Amino acid sequence: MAKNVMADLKRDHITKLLSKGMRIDGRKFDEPRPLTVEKDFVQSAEGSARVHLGDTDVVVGVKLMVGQPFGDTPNKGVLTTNAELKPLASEAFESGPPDQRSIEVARVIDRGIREGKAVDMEKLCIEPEKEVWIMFVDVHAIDYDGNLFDAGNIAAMAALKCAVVPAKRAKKGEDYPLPVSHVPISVTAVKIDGHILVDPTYDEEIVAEARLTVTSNEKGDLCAMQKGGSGSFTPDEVLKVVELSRKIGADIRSKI
Amino acid sequence: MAKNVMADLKRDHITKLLSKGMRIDGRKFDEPRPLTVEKDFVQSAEGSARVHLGDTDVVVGVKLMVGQPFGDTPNKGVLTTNAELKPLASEAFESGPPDQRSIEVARVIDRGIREGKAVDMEKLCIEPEKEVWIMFVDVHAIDYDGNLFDAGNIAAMAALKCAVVPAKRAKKGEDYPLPVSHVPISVTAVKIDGHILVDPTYDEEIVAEARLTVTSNEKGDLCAMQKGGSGSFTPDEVLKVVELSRKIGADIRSKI
Amino acid sequence: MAKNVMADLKRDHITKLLSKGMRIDGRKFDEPRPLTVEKDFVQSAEGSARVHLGDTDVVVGVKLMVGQPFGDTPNKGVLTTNAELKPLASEAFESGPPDQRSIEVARVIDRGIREGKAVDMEKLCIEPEKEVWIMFVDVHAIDYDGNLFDAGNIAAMAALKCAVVPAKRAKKGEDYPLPVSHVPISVTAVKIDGHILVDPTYDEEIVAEARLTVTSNEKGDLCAMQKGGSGSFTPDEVLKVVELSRKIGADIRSKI
Amino acid sequence: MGGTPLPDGIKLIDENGKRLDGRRPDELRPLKIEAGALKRANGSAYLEWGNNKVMAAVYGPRECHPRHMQDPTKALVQCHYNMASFSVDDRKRPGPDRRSQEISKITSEALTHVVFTEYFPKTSIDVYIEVLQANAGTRCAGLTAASVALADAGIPMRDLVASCAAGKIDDTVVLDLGKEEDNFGQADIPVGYIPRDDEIVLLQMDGDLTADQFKTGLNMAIEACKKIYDVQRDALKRKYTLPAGKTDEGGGVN
Amino acid sequence: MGGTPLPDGIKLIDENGKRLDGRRPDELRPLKIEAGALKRANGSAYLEWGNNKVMAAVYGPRECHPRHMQDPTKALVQCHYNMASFSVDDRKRPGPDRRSQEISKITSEALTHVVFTEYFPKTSIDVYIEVLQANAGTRCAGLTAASVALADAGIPMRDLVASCAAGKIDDTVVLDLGKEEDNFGQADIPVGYIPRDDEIVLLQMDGDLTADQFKTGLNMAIEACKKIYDVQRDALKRKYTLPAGKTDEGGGVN
Amino acid sequence: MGGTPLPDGIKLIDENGKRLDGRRPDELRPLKIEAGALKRANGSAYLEWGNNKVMAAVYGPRECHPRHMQDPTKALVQCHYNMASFSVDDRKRPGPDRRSQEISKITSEALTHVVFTEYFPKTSIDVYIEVLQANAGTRCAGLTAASVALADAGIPMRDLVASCAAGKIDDTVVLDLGKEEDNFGQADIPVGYIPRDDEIVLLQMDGDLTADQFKTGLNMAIEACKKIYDVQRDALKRKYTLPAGKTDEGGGVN
Repeated sequence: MAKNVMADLKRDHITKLLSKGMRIDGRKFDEPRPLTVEKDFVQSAEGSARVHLGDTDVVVGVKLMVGQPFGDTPNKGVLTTNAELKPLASEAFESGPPDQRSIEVARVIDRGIREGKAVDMEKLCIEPEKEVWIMFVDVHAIDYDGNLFDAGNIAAMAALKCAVVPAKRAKKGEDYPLPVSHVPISVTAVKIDGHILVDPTYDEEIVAEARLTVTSNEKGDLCAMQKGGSGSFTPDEVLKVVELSRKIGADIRSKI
Repeated sequence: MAKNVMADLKRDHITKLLSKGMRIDGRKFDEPRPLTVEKDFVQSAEGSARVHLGDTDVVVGVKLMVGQPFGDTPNKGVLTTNAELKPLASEAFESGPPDQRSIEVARVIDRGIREGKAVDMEKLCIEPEKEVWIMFVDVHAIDYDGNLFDAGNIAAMAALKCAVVPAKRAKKGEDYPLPVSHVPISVTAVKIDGHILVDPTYDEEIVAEARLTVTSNEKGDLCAMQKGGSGSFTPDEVLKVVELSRKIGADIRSKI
Repeated sequence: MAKNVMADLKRDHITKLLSKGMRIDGRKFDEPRPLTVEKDFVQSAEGSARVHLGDTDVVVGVKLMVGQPFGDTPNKGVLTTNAELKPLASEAFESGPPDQRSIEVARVIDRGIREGKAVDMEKLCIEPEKEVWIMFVDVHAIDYDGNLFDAGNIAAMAALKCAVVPAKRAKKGEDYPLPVSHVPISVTAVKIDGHILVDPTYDEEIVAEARLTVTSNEKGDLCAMQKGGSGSFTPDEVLKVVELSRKIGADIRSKI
Repeated sequence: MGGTPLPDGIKLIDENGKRLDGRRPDELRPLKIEAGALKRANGSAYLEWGNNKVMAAVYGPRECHPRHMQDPTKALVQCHYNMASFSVDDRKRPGPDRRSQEISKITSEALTHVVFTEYFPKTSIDVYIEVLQANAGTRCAGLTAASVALADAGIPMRDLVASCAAGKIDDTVVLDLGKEEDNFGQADIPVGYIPRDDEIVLLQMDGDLTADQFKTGLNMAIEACKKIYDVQRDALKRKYTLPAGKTDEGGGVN
Repeated sequence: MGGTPLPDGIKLIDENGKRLDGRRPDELRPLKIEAGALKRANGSAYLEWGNNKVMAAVYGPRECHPRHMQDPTKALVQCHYNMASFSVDDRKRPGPDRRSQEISKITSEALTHVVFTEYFPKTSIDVYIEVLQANAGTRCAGLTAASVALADAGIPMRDLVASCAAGKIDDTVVLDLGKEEDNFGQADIPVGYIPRDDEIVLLQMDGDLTADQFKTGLNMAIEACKKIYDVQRDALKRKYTLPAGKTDEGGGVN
Repeated sequence: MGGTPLPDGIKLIDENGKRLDGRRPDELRPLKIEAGALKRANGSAYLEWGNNKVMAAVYGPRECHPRHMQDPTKALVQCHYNMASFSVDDRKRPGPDRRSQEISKITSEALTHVVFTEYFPKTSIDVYIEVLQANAGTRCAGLTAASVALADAGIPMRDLVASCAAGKIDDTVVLDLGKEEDNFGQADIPVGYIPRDDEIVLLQMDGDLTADQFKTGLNMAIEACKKIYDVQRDALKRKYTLPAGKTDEGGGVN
């Protein structure tokens, strides 16, 4: 009950400000939070990055292991993306196996990397049908103030960009940089009381009616999209978010 | 509490009728419900059937995959039977991994197929000790009005009878019909207030003291049996159910 | 609540006796309970023993299966230790997958065997990098009156000592006795109200502040140690337990 | 998207602009819906769409378990999407995988939007979607069936949700991808839509699309949803106006 | 049944009508039962039957967890059958598998019949069966031991359940299959029986039997259950009439 | 201990008594601690120790779930130690394994000793330790960081716990094993210690040690814990005396 009262008060406060064109942290509606990217944060990973997006803090580690390809892609590496939303990072997260929320975060980040052709997966083939590199992208939330989709996507792309294929350790020749071909960037917006805001904080997320993540590449083409929340968007609002995401995505891409 | 009151009223009603020789749906004690069998219901399965036994609705799909034989049967295929009793089909079922009830249903159906030698498992050997066909029989309850044992057994046998071994897809030669040698049929009876009734509805099942499933083959020989429930049968009652099951089983066999 | 009251009364009783130099079952502080060891208790195991340590009753079975070595020890067998603390043995145990308590028991026993070099693991190599013996040590609590660490360790060592490598069954040559090189023995003490007691009963365990298990070998050298409980030991108390354990361990070793 | 290159000599759209199964780019696969297909559930719907066969069942509003998930102000709409192990070529292990959990989540959210959840505080409305035969587009098929099942259960709703995907094959934006088109195509855009209010309640996309192609695809999917909406309403009308006992054959678009 | 053909030259019944271990067709393997083998449990029994070694422990009646399983009118008898990982030749993975869950279910049902559950509403009576060494017939051994453990726990019971299997080997109906007979035999019929009331509370069958053979086997198992019942009663008498402290050697049929 | 023989030509201690990374036998690896590294947690600490990177977060005291674990007389200190999948060379499967469960247990017990749990009946104090980069000694690093995080959360404590391991390499007792020393060494003795009361709250050992070597190692670890204790206190002082907003660089021993 207490929780509901608090949420109602928060919603009132946020929507009142929004009606005056203001966000609780003073940002413009189409303004993402300050971004810092620290690459190579974890030495034990083949590639890694720690990203702060406002007060959201995420560490991504990329590991590569030798394994078998899937039957329908015998000459391609395998991508596996996992998100750990653990109670370390927020009271909102619970212990235990991945819940629907962390599965959604992982799958949206995965879809960006995969459909955005971030990595040339054919160059991760060692021997067709026999051996390929299995690439694990593990997204760990450390401190959670909303928008893990974008913080995780940015950290994943930064980690991939500095990753090295550990061929020597696996006795498969010389190490070489992970072949990153494209840098798909996701931008997430929420709808609150009819307003569209990018890069929501946690407080904005919990009062938001609906959420839309759009991932685009260097050419401004779209590679992944995900709507969430029990609210709706009009077709025009969707197109507006698409435009915002392409524009802001280009800006973020230049920073990693 | 409310549940118990309802169950008591239901029991009173059912037993009162039984004492007059009547069942709630007007059937005779030794009369199974109307049966319809729709073979090849699911194209993605190697064999399938949808069966209505009264208001009980079951879909069975048979899948065949190439795999390894068990060490003690190097020249035989492998049978795996699984039953999904999901909340789609009834308020009585719960989400989650198979509980004791669905395990019992699966194992009794499995025992009928296996001990009744329904399929010539040696003909599912590809290369002894190396490769055999793994045969999955998946029983999905769709609408549950009692007696999944028999509905599932009938649907499984119908699905096996129309199944094709997908050798071509697996690059193991030409497709051929699944070698079905025998058609073991199970018939289930319950005991309520001393009366023996075949093919119980859900209401009859929940007031029943004990349950007995007997599976017999074309020759009238017995291949599997399972007593359930916290009540008892006298030896004579057991023999009576055996006779009923052989007789009714022959009738059902002619329909699939 | 009632449980807490009982625990408090028990604690008062035990500590009052201890202040007079007495334990509830009349033992001296440094006196373990009577020990009986029945080797070869289970014929289906490659080695087995049933051990009574006072009223604590434990059965250990050792099984050996052919499997693959770990990458970093290509010419050594593999040891796996598991402890089953099931409600059969005590109201204090719960059904389900191993909890932290049973994991701790298993790992402390495992560490004694492993670090104490009880078995010459190189002699469990069949073909380097390809095939080795996987040795399973399964510790089953049957009746639990405290100190499973020591009862389990003793039963495990007794079972290992009478185990035979089933090479013939696996078609890997002739059977031979499991190569047991050392007999590491653990001795556990608890601290109650400043007193150090060895081989605690269940009642002593639940009122104890802290627990220390020390495993030593024939030479009196130490191979494993584990402190448990939310209490503390002074460095001198630790050294006292070490001495007690070496002395009592030698005595127990002579009995198995 | 599969992203696998198409086997030699096969084109997803032929010189006459026809697709592998003969459809035009903006043509739906045949769709049939039967409302009230099950006896036990409070509401249900059976749907055949192309080669998909999907059953949806609704139970509730009923007491919400576990208790700590209860919302004192409204009902919880919980969707459980499941693919039968035999619904695909390679047998699927029973139980929820990550894909089906994601679909369950977004379907729950889409349905929550149309149910008057505030009428039933503390309860759960459980929606079970069982894919018996899968042939691309099962999440849209499931959402479409679930809407009808909710209405069949008599649960007060703002409107029905209709759902359909657009996609891109051979560089062309088309409607309602079939299985080969899904495997070898370039993009997929599943949409859940409420015609009455012109609102989008489910939206995903994967593949490679220009912004213009996306706009074209979104519009194409929306137009298709309007047709699907009519099939949904027909199914409900047929159930509730047929003389009792009369067999319901299921109607649809062909 | 294993269904595996018997290795060449081996017969399960020799020309003198004797079985591999020298038994006659209707002869039981040696059986010993010790009531009250454990200190912690409210009741217990240790059983050796042929080469089977089984421990049964009873806890309760006690508060039933989880609460939603409580029955306000009676106790819940919950049996947990488990095979130790080292009880069979190939190590069994710890934890319940499908077979042990099925046996737990039918054993619970059989025991429920004899316990006056209505005396202890809302409680649970938990029965733990641990198979330490397995050699065919463990479910019958477990049910037989569990009955004694329940009585040892002082739980009011209608009667004891005795349990034994009949089977078919070399086309002959025999009693109480051993391990090789189970592997290479033709049928197995585990029976749980209450002599006083002539009632069958557990019954399974698998293999291939004519109706007549089944009848013969059922009767054979019933007659054996009567003997086992005597061993059960002896075990309980011995425990409750022995001078305190005297070792209990366990009695049986040989 | 790894127990693996050292590759030829490599010595863990050279002729000058220096270790692989140049340390003396009784020398700690560089240690830096930052108190209050996280915004969301009630208390937190980030620690770099040699090549270990560990984050600790504390939530609580808060209502204890599940309820049946509540202690009506005191708070429950529950530690959850976890290694990130990328913290080691061979990717670790996410989720708790047996090793991390054991570490969680003994860390919980060590921390329980210093927290005034009786001040917060029925509550839970949850301690999350996340190892982001592992390089031997992570349980000591985790316990050391967790103590600071508890203090940062303002939870009343008897004292801080400092933790460090001694070990044996090349037959010599040394302090604070590095990764190669851990892999190829002879023994490891992790110790958790409270300087003010001269109390040991965590102690494990594995390998091969004479009683004298153990005594030497224990003393060495205790002396090191006293230095670590100073680093812990410095980290807390720095946090609580720095002007608000000033960046905290983390201090330590080098």
